[in-house]
Amino acid sequence: MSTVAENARQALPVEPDAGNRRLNTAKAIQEAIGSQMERDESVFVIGEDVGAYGGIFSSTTGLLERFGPKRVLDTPISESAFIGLGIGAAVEGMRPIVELMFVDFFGVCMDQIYNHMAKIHFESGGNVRVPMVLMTATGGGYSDGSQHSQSLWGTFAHLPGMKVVVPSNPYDAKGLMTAAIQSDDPVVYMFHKGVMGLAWMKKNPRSIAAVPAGDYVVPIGKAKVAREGTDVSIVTLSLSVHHSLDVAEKLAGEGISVEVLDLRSLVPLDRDAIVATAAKTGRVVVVDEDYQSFGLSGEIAATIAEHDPGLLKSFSRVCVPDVPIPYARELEYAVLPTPVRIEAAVRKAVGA
Amino acid sequence: MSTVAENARQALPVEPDAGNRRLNTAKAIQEAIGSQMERDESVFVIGEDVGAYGGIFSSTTGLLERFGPKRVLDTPISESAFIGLGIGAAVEGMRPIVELMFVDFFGVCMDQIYNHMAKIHFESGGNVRVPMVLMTATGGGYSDGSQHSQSLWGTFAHLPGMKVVVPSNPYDAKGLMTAAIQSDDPVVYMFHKGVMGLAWMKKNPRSIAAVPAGDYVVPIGKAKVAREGTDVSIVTLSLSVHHSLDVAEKLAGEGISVEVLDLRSLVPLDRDAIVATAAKTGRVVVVDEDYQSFGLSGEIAATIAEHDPGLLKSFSRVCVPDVPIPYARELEYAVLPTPVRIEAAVRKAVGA
Amino acid sequence: MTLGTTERAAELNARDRRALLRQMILIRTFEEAILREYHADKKPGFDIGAGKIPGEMHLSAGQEPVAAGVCAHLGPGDAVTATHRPHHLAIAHGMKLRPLAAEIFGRETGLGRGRGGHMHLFDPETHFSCSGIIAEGLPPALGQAFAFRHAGADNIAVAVTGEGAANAGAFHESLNLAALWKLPVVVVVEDNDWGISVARQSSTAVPSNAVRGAAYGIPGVRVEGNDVEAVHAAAGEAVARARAGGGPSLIEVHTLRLWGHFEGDAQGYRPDLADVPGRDPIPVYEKKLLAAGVLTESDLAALRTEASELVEDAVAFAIASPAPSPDEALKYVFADQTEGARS
Amino acid sequence: MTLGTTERAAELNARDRRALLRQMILIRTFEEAILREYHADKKPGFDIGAGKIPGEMHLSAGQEPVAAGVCAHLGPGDAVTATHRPHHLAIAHGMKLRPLAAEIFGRETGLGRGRGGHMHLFDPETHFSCSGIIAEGLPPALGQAFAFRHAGADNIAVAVTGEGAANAGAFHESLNLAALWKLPVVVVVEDNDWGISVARQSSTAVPSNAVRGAAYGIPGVRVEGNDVEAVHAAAGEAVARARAGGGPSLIEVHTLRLWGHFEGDAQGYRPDLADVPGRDPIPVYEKKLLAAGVLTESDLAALRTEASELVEDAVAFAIASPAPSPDEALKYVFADQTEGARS
Ligand SMILES: Cc1ncc(C[n+]2csc(CCOP(=O)(O)OP(=O)(O)O)c2C)c(N)n1
Ligand SMILES: Cc1ncc(C[n+]2csc(CCOP(=O)(O)OP(=O)(O)O)c2C)c(N)n1
Ligand SMILES: [Mg+2]
Ligand SMILES: [Mg+2]
Repeated sequence: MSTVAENARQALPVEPDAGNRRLNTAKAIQEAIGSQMERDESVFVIGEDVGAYGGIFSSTTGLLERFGPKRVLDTPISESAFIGLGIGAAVEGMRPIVELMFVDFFGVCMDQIYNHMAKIHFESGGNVRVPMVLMTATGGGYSDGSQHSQSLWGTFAHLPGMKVVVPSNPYDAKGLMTAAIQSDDPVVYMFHKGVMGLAWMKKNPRSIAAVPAGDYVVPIGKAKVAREGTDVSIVTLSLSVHHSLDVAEKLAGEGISVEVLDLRSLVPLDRDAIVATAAKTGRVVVVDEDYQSFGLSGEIAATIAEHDPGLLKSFSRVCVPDVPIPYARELEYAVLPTPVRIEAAVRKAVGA
Repeated sequence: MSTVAENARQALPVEPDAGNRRLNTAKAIQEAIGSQMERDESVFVIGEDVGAYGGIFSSTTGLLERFGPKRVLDTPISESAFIGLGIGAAVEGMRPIVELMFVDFFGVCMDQIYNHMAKIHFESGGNVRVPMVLMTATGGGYSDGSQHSQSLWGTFAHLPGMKVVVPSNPYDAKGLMTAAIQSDDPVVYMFHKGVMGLAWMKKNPRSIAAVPAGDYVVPIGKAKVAREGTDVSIVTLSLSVHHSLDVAEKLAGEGISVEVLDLRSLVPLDRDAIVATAAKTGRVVVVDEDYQSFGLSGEIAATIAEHDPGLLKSFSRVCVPDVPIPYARELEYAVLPTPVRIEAAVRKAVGA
Repeated sequence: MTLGTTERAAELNARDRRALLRQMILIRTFEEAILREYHADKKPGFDIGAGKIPGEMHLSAGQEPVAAGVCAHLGPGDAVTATHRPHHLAIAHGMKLRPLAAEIFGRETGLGRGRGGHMHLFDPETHFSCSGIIAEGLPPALGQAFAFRHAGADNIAVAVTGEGAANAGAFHESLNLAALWKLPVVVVVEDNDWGISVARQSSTAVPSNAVRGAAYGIPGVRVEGNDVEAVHAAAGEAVARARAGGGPSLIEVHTLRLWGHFEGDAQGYRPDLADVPGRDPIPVYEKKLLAAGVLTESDLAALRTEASELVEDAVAFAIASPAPSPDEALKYVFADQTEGARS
Repeated sequence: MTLGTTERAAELNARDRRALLRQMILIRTFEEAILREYHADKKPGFDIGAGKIPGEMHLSAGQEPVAAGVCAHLGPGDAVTATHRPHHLAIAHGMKLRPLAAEIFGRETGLGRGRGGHMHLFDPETHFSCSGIIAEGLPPALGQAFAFRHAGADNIAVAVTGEGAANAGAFHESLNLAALWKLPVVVVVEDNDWGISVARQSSTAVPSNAVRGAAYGIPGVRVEGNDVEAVHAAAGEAVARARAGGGPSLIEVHTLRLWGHFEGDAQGYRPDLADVPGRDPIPVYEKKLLAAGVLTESDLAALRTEASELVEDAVAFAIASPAPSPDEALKYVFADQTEGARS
């Protein structure tokens, strides 16, 4: 059952030209939220340190000043209570944006997320909608240890009823946040700390980029070919997109043509785009900062195998090898999907 | 990196002949726990209704009477607190068996499970062990609705640091429970309600079967070929093993030879066995009562593709199609991996 | 059902008292009908998944005083959030019996088109919801209250939970947040002495959850005796306080689980089993109103007949309704009807 | 460190008081050294992941009175569980400074061979542990207490957490279960007025967590003034009660976060910032002991010198220690060394 036809039925929103104005991802997110809060009185923001602090990773900077303490509220450290509060408000027609400070904390509040936020629409036979955004920070690379460095998008994507989006750059971050707020479904919005462009964290050069000033939507469920190539496909998302682009750039000099697919959404997953790139190159490397087994990387393999098990000449994975994220830098960078590991996998895939 | 060599290093425990004594799975579990409690004073059991009630699904029947209220304790409905209590006791050298009544409740206590139980050994650089068993009921098929019918083993298997076992029959249930209690690692022990052989629930005929009276271990991490075949492989686990065997039996009459692989453990996953059956038949149908995407079924595909992307002529999945488990029987049985769906998938795989 | 302006038990007039009894009788009649239908086709040898009504069934017989006494103060604009044991509250809050029954029977005409079932009743008309996960219904109730206040309405949210649930983390988090933000919420704990087989004293370190109000700086009261009028009085104060912007309250009612935890529960663990029928609150209240001259025997008969007609109509409606179509099993995952992660 | 038999502040003798001060100075000296090393190579432009000590760094300066006052009653057979801000408690509980420092520096000689880091310190010798997840350190502490009692020992478990954490579900569940099972546990809440940028009054519906003891039928006290001797007195009673089988207690100490929530926190949200240095508890206690004649200036200098030597030895040890080998990144997932799910 292809989604192409399905999606063709809806007119896809047009993504505007980016223009010249440059923002980091954090500002792009703030801008999307701010603009939607101006348009729609029912949008509000809650979470730990989202007010005066502006979000530990600056996702909400300036919103308290603009919209006041009735619409931007710091919460106690009570994730079940305040995520649930978001759910109840959404049920009554509001559009909450709730920040879970680190995705690693999902374990204290997952019941609200997966058994309530994600299921009420279904359980009610479609009579009750839960239009909310659960925004959360992911990823490692700065020695924050095993409880503050995880990606975990595979965990959310496995459980039905919530959309899951994972932007890699400022442009998509704004457009996906706008789409998430306007969606009538619960959307889990996962930003990697390393793509936010924070002053106090090593950033990739593309964490500051051109972003249109006006409102626009990046459609949920659409991947994007971040770089065209013909020899091998890297299927990836989030910060790993940039490592992959860097590797592609480097290998282009050696005549290895690497296609990079930025998934952007996990749910819905753009299976057509995955199959298309696999069909094009026949060699797939999945690069994923989440744990390797029982997650995204496997789903890519299954998607291709279901479509046509003869499509692939090579399949490999560069993920976190089923180990908690270690603290020591030497160990952490041994398990993260670094450019070094990605390059090695790509070379192996093309037999170079 | 093959595990065959790895495992060959350890002498594998010998699984004894089953003999003639017949037990249902629930009794097999009780027997394993009781026997280990007799051998080892540090083993104790806690959870909701594990005492006088004997476990909602009879996993602990009779233990309170045998071992008294100091070793078999009913808990308040405070899963984080009592699972954490198990962790702390394990850290101090005890061997707790903690029951989470339904796996569906993981959302209220997952932090203890995945950020503590599963990570302390690693975070401590191997200095602290957490030898505990987290036992929980899974699965649907009796209209218990979206919050009491899930399988969710993919969720646990995705997160590193805990072993995950999923027995399908009384013999394995006893041997895996014994192995789990004796393991120095945390083991999540997931029994499907439908394999327990409960008087008040429709049971599959193999939920009562021969079980040796003495202690024995079924090794964690070893799959089992439940039925040999040559045309197509069903890779499956838990209750679905029985549906698959039934389908295999039926199709054998038509000359379709179906191999059924019972995974028994998800972590560690017996990748050699998966590759072996895929290599043998070239046609794989994964049957999994967990949600389809981003879980076990994908991991099977990736395992095979990594090994040799040319191995397969066909790959398909019979899982819960990313929808909350519906209440109404007509709907629930439309999304469960029923024999009807399995048979259709197998026929399609062999082009029959 | 909204009673008159009287808030205190002492002032309840005859009409109000009859309304309370009527509500309790309606609930009991409903639960008895579900009991009958549930067991009707599960014989011989109880099979939980078999029959017209499959699955776990948690009935509320004995706990009618809570539902009747609390919901008497509410209108359909107020929210009620219940648990795995929700029927009494759904009915008392005014949910239509037909879609309620149809959902319990898993029919397409049910509140959730048969997707939810008896632990997952969502009624936008009465802002009713419930959850099968212990204490996890409370947090969403806070959000409903938040939305009501945001809209400038004086509606409130009532969250009901068992005494077992009062030891779950979400209970604590919700009470603290409700108190901190002074949300218009009333939390009602139904203490029926048991959480499945675990007696209250084996789950709860204190004899009364009322004392837990102090942990949040909010009023906490315990109503003894499973007395609908006492519940009504306590709830009246709490509801009025919440509506007036005075913030949340905690009410614990000592009530009674007249039947098993779920159907099929033989209750072997329950030492008080022999006494239980004698503590049924409905005959007690009937006698009281008869004695007080508020009600005649024929009034009572009329109430029963009316309840029976309403309930049997709903059950017949449910039974006559179509089952959901398996072809639509993947519908309603998302509002925009994309089909789950597979799309 | 175990003081003599005196339990009450009034009875603290000179030696005990000097020991308390010594402990506080040792902790502060350690935190200052980590502060120095942490920032040493993160310039120009603070980069959290750079330098010899990368990652988040939560230092405990200002909270020494809690650690010193509580741990004075404990021996190495007792368990202490701390949070993301654990150094003061680790040191006061007697953890060796070298493996502690080495873990903070992420070295192979660290407590966790560099796998854990500063929020994940596990020391079997002193039964010390911590967790970076708010309030989730409490439940395992209950299990340690359970195991001690099972073994017939009179050891206890002390679980320490912030005032922000007292609003998390695990706090409530743990206190109820500890009280219900009368576990030998002391729960200590460090109220430093802030949970990151959120002031206590914006997180907690009551001014004192001491009142929350009543919700579990256990004693609850609040110690004001960040006074080590008052902490010592309150902890003495609670520890003695736990050891004697009297069950858990709750102690809240009003303490001080002298520095930012983590290093790099500019604390723009903090109105009391100017006052903070003046509230440092260590000079206050030094002056008190000097004035009381318990200590001379030269004793004080000696304490500082000794602390400095111990700390610099540990830091030098850490810096000289090897980093873990990337080849061993997959080790220690499982006790039997199978390599994760991939094996
Ligand atoms: C988080 C969670 N844990 C356990 C259960 C299983 N369970 C269902 S009802 C119940 C007992 C509830 O007791 P109580 O809150 O007193 O409500 P009652 O059934 O007495 O109305 C339990 C343990 C659950 N549904 N959710
Ligand atoms: C469950 C969870 N939620 C949020 C956080 C992020 N976080 C880390 S420290 C902190 C504030 C803690 O405040 P408090 O308990 O008062 O301790 P303090 O930092 O003041 O010592 C927060 C919100 C976390 N680690 N875990
Ligand atoms: Mg109860
Ligand atoms: Mg604090």
